[in-house]
Amino acid sequence: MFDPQQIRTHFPIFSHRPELIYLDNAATTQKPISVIRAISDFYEKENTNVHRGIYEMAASTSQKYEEVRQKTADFIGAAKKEEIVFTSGTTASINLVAQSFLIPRLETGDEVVISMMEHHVNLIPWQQACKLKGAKLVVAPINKAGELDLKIFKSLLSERTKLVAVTHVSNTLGTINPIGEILEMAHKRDIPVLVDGAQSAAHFDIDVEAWDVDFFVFSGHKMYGPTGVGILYGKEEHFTKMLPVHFGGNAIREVRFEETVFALPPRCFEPGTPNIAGVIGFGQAIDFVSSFDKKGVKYHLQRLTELATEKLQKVKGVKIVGTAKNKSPVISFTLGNVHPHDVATFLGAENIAVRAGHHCTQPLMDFYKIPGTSRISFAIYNTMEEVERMAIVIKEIQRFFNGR
Amino acid sequence: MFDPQQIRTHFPIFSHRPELIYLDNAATTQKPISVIRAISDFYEKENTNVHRGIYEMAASTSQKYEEVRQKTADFIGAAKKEEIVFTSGTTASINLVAQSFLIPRLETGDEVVISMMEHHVNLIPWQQACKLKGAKLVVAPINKAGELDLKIFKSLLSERTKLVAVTHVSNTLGTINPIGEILEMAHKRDIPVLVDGAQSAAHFDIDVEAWDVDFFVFSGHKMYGPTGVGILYGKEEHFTKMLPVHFGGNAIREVRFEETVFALPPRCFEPGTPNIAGVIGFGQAIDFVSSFDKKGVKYHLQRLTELATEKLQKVKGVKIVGTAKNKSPVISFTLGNVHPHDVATFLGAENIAVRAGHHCTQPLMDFYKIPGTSRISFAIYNTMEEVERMAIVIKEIQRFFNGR
Amino acid sequence: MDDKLKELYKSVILEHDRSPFNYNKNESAEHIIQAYNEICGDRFDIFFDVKNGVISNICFHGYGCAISKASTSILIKKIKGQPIDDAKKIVDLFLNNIIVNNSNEIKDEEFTAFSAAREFPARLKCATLAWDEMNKFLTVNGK
Amino acid sequence: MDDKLKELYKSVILEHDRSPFNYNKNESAEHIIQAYNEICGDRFDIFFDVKNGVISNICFHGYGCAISKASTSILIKKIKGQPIDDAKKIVDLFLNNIIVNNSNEIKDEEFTAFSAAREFPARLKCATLAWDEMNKFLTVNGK
Ligand SMILES: Cc1ncc(COP(=O)(O)O)c(C=O)c1O
Ligand SMILES: Cc1ncc(COP(=O)(O)O)c(C=O)c1O
Repeated sequence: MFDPQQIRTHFPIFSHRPELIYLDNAATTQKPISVIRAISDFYEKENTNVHRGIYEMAASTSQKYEEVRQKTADFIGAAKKEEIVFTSGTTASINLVAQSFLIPRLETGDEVVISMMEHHVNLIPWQQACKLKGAKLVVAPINKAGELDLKIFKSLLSERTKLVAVTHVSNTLGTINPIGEILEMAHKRDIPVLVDGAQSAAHFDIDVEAWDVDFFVFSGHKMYGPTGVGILYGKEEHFTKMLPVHFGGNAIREVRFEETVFALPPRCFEPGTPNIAGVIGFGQAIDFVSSFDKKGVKYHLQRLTELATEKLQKVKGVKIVGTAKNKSPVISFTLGNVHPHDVATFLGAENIAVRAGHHCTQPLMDFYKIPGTSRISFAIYNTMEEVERMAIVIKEIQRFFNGR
Repeated sequence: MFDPQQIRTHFPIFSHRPELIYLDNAATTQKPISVIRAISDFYEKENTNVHRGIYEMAASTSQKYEEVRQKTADFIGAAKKEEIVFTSGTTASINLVAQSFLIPRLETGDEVVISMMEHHVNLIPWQQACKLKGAKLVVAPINKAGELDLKIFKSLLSERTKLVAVTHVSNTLGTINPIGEILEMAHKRDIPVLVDGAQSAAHFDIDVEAWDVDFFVFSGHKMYGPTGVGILYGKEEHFTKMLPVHFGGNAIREVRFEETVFALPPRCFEPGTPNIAGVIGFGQAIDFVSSFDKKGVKYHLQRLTELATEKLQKVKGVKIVGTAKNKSPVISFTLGNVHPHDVATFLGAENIAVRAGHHCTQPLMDFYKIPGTSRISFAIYNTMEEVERMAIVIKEIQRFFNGR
Repeated sequence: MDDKLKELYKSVILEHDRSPFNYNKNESAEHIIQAYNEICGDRFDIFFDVKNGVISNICFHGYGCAISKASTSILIKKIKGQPIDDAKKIVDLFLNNIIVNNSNEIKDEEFTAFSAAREFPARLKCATLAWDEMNKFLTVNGK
Repeated sequence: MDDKLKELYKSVILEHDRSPFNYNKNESAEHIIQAYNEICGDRFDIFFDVKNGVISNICFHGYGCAISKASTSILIKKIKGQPIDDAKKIVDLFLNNIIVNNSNEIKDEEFTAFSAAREFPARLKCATLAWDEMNKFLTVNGK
């Protein structure tokens, strides 16, 4: 059976802060001891640079680094490890696709289709690319529940569409988008699709090969791994046609002052010394996530989400923002006229960590005509008791601000 | 007194591998326990994301992150912490300057001046920028000793020169370049100068304000800090005129689908979740480096370098590549016809870690008409005994390959 | 409820949050200052005229948390009808003696209520947002 | 000296390093294969003709470490004058039975010398560099 109490023992932060109720998992998750140890062990026992190292320790570091690449490929169902590029985060992964894939292909009058619920990073790079090339950013609308309308979505695709970029799971609304259908619609028109998996990589089944997705991006730190590690999956057929946009050591085949011949992917996209310790820690995060039965995890997160939704709805003035049928464990809400920052401050004083604000989805806030929400988001170590406690404090906040 | 044995006790790797003679410090240094602990402590006790966090733990993380920015500014003598941008490494720092500063300013017929001894990363980004804009990459020559000729250097500067990019210390030859003179020559003509400090940040006195340097870049992992952390110092007057080239969360002031208003520097150059744990670890690396008297460090490194040079020169067939008068603790050499990889393999079998190859300076190897060198490079924890041992093994290798 | 929190959300702050002072728009004002916190999105516009060196017709409008709204409201109330130089002294008093120093000598509860913000570093900016912007204006426009 | 190291640098390898087999250039050869290891910069050009399905006039030139040079030299020696299919078998034997499996059945010291490379992961590519490239050629050009 899935036992969050047992799982908590893997996370040192809960022994150091027994009072902590951490509900800010969409921002970043806590780290299990195995990930933390992998990083310190690397530095304490075998720290070297990768590439070109002849002595055993260096060869072993290079090998471990490449093993994590293979592990990542396996984790998301990629056919080849050469389809995995390590970056510094989802943000860097998306910017790399924008610069190296989209911009060289984009022409005046072309279009890029995103959705209304995108995180700023899955919006601004495309917006700026369109601005640069005289192309158009097309925004697929959502309904009040926070769901895409697939009919409209389909109608926005045309021969002008050069890329579709959508999030798998919304970090603000929790909406799980129908990636399969979107991919099918886009591929019928030969439009490549980037899926932002920042919020899905930790707990969802990812199978890039089965989905036939063109690019899939995510961050280590949102799936129990270290900060400073991002992943860019790209189909081999795309990678081999893309030119690097960042340059440096180890990404080259030959360099002369007149000319450079670049290495093959993925190496050409990873110039310089990578975040070696981070990547090795990330390998442990994959092992950690893979050690659980995905069904059990899903069921647990769903129970937490259902309980929280139920409890919150009972509090006077609470309005849940994002009520899609298909939802991940993320709940945004407003509390009457109480500002989300006041809510978060009160929760914080009771050791309950939540996020407040626009969650890097400002245009989505504009759609709902609100300046922000309070957001709770769950991970595998959260418990039903934590949800109960959170709901009690929210009720207190409501009473405090509305004069009891 | 400066006591390397005492210093070694700070480095767990030497207890785990007492037999290790680590002479590959120009590739990456080992990490003191304080740096390693700072990272694991962060993950174990206070891990949160930065920015927008209301609860105390998140506010404290943001504050610590910004404190390291201040500490970095102080460390290199920057006037303001807003002149410090955290990146993923020297490589990312240089590419950012190329994309955000140089390319928008570069026109057909313009020139960028670098030197013959640059690391690939201080070459390829400029080369590709020049290619893109029809500009010219001008390479300042060196003499056989590996020193720049300042007269020629000066003659290469003109009103066409839009940037000078030189390394402070050569990672292959050990040459310390006369940064002060280069800056003076360039500034007389109002040419901005980027100095690559990857090899100097750990052990040299850096004072960007006194030097009046325009951009200064370095990596945490080469100065006893973690991988995945780089620094870009830029003058405020440049930063405020540069537009971001990577986009994402937390780097913005306002986002609408039609338009984005970016945040002020440095935030606009740090989109997305940064390498938080890495930056916090890097703060400890600064403290570590600052805890030593720089003169004592310099003297120790100089003694190691002199002894190694003397011992190596006595081995038949050894030719030292890079014999500048002003040298840092880096020694490249060839050993008769023995390939550097064979040298490194033999040394590695004796637990002596050195690097072999072109050290990401292929054009420099072409200049010397060699395909590569073996390179030893020192850090504060190296000892005279290690140098003696290294020299003995080199002699054995020489005997082995030349049939005694 | 947490004591520090009670300190922060003193009744004077809650009152100003619920019934802000001169809370309305005046697009035809001589001066409109925008106090915007890009980190959290709080935004207040402050409208006023300066007649014979005196701040008049001041009002504000916008959106923010209880702390930033109350602190803006109190700013408006305090500098209304004041000569620029006196307004600057009031702003200095607030920023230096309440926020930075927590001086014991000041008894005005509309000021002292905000000293508790120092216990909440993430909220300090809320207490000073409008004051910081007004300070810039007064510094430039004073003599 | 380390025993594993002695294994790796067997005298047969040192001999081929010092006196490589058919070591020269032939720019007018029918086929020129480049074996280049971008990780370390080792590079050998292999020159040969194919006459009636038989490899002839084979020689090589370039620069690399003792291991890669000796292994290229031995490749040249072994496939010289062989029909393409037989050459392919020899290359398979080397790559599969020496490098991957370390089969005990093979006694030819010019082959077995390289099995020690498996103890030095960073050097494995040196042992197979030229063989891998030749394998590609033979796979495409065999039937
Ligand atoms: C002189 C010099 N510049 C730049 C770099 C690149 O640094 P990084 O790989 O940390 O980006 C190095 C390190 O190899 C170097 O020695
Ligand atoms: C949906 C989504 N996309 C992208 C990102 C950006 O990830 P990172 O900050 O790790 O680059 C986030 C995280 O905030 C996210 O939730």
